[in-house]
Amino acid sequence: MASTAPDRDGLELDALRVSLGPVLPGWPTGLVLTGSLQGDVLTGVEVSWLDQPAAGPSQVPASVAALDSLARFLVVAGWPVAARRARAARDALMAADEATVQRGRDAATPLARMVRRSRTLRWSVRGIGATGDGDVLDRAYRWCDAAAGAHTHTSPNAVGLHDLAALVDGQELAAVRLIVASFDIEAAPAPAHHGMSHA
Amino acid sequence: MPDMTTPETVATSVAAWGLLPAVALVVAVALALGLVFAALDRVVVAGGDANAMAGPSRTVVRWLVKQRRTTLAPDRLLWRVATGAVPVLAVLSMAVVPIAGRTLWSTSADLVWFNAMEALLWAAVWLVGWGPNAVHALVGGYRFLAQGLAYELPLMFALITAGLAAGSLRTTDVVAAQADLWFVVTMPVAFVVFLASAAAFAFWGPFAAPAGADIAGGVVSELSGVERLLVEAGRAIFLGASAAMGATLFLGGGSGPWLPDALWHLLKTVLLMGLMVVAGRRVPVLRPDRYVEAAWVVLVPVTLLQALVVAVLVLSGMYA
Amino acid sequence: MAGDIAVVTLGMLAVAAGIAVFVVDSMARATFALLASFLAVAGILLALDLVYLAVVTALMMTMEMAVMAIFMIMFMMNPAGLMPMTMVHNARGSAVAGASVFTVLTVGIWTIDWPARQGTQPDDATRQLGESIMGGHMLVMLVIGIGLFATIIAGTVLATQRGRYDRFGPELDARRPHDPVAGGLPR
Amino acid sequence: MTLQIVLTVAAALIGVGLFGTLSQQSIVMVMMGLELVVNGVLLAGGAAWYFLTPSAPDAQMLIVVALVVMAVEMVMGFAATIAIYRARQVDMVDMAKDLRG
Repeated sequence: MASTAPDRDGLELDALRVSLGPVLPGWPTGLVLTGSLQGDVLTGVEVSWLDQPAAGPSQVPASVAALDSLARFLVVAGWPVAARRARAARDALMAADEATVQRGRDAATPLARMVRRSRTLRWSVRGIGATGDGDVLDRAYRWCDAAAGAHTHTSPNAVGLHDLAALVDGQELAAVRLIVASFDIEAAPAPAHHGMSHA
Repeated sequence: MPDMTTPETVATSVAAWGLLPAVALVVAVALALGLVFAALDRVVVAGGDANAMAGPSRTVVRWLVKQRRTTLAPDRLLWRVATGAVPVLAVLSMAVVPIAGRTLWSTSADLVWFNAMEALLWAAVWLVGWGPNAVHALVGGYRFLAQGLAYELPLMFALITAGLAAGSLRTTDVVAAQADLWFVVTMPVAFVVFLASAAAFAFWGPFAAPAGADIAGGVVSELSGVERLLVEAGRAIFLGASAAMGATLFLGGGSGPWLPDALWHLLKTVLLMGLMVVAGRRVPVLRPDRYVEAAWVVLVPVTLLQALVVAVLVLSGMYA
Repeated sequence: MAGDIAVVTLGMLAVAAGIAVFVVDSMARATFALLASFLAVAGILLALDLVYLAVVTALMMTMEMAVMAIFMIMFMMNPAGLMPMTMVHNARGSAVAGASVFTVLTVGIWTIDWPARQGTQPDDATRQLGESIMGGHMLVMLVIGIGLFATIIAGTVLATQRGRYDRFGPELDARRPHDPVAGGLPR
Repeated sequence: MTLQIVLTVAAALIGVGLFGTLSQQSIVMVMMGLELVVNGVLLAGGAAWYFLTPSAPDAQMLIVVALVVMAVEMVMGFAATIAIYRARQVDMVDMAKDLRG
């Protein structure tokens, strides 16, 4: 064996350095996650922005942002039909004329209900990436509520890069992908203020 | 039990029309079924937009003209062999499906042949993931192995159940045994498991995890150009072939009033494809670590029970 | 005549692929060379009218080799063959042993006065096998079944590390098993 | 096509398999050698059925048994490999020499 590392099942296997991103389906562009992959478990994870997005409050309405995030999550969760509906509703909400916007609102509500009611989705992703306020499914449901027009603050699932890296460490590759997609990742704070490095 | 048809009386399509026309017919039907499946699939994913029907044909052209890209230090030999093998195996699995009442070649082990092609497809898809020497493709390959392992046994039991009731492993005998009653009536579990396993072997729909978006396309992520086309065509052809096989084994093949047999078979096949697409696209992908347990702990015993029920029915003279 | 040529070609392919297993660097290639050897043998069985056994050989060996590939890559130093190396001991002695066994067998094969063919070929070799498994040779099948069952249990016991005490606690009283990754069943 | 030709192929497979079994260091490769030997037995069984006793099913049963032997050998071989590897990170025959009785 070239270089092995201990594993949770006691079977030491080759460890492989990988980096996920900066362009992956369902993840924000510019996000890079590096770690060592052993079997399918990622350890020593570091998350960083390759291309730092503009910080500060975004200009889009909360429901549009939620639909955006929900669509990304659904892509990673492997539900292309629902993801397409979410994107269609989002595009309609961003339109200029009121009729189209109303159509977008009408489309967002049943979509949110469909996602919330899907037993298969619940069975598939329940229990992954649990934090103090729920797992990936709870976060997806929060976006569903925001998309359907419930009053929430701008990004219900905000997380910092550091917390995110700690959360996904030791998870399987598929779980890592889902967990990252279930957050609205905040832009990295400017290095001058904190002096910490993710490099 | 019905009389076993001896090999002499079964006219294979090779015997009836000659080798080349028979092979050409099977390949043409396989390609057509694959294209129909891909078109139906595209329409459902596009939310019922009939314009999407032409999507697959456009994609074929795009992949044909697209430049191939490659990866660092791939295992070129195995990769090439595997990408070529996927569509060939899918077409070969059509060899035992009756077209207009005749199979390309009729053996005393047709059902096992169909299953063996699936097993070979399994190895080929793993190689497609292994070949490019890339993380996402390899993870997809491993997922496919685990998935295939979990679904191989239920699929075998489903196929054997049909053979058990017919008293023969020959597909034409299975069709003949359904003259009075379609097998789907007495073996619904085997029918559903067969279709689900077919989707799992083509890693499509709810079983698409080996090519999932969460691993950036998995086994197909590093394929481009003609190679991408070969693998995707193989998947679609295999799904089409499975629908045709499902209609043969459980829906009485070409039997039906008024219309000619071939047309009935085609109708049932297309109907089955539509059913698969609509049902399969309604749900998100099932995560492998969840459903593999369900496959081993629930599906294997359930399909065994189904076989037991059919065996008891055979003994009681139900299919005589 | 065409059958003869096919059998000889397949035979040479089977042996060549068998040799390739121990020649190639890459573990994946070694595994699939072995699969090619099995498929060639299945092809010869097909030519011998043993359709069912030929197809079952292809089916079983493909699955075995797919699983074998995982183990090869898991346990071998050089899975992709990127760094050529040899991992043999006593190659000369082994080659002599292999060659002498082949020579002895071949000399025997070509000098023995083989008996004439007994009886005629049945219409359907599959049916012959099936009836003997469920009839005269049922005892063999029963023993095989028990042997396979014992193998499943022994293999699982040897290969797993975590037992029920790891999963359900020292008193075996946990309601849900404690697994690193939860399975899909609510239990 | 004669019995002798097919049997010679089988003998060659057995010879190559024996070479592999004796020469390889890795446990998994040793198993592949064993599989090749059984592969030769399979072929010999098929030849015996076709050329000698087609009216009796015994040679076919031999092939079935050979297939089962292969499956059992695989399972037990892999299980033992995993167990040894877990215990002491060993996957080579030479490193497990102290297991000899």
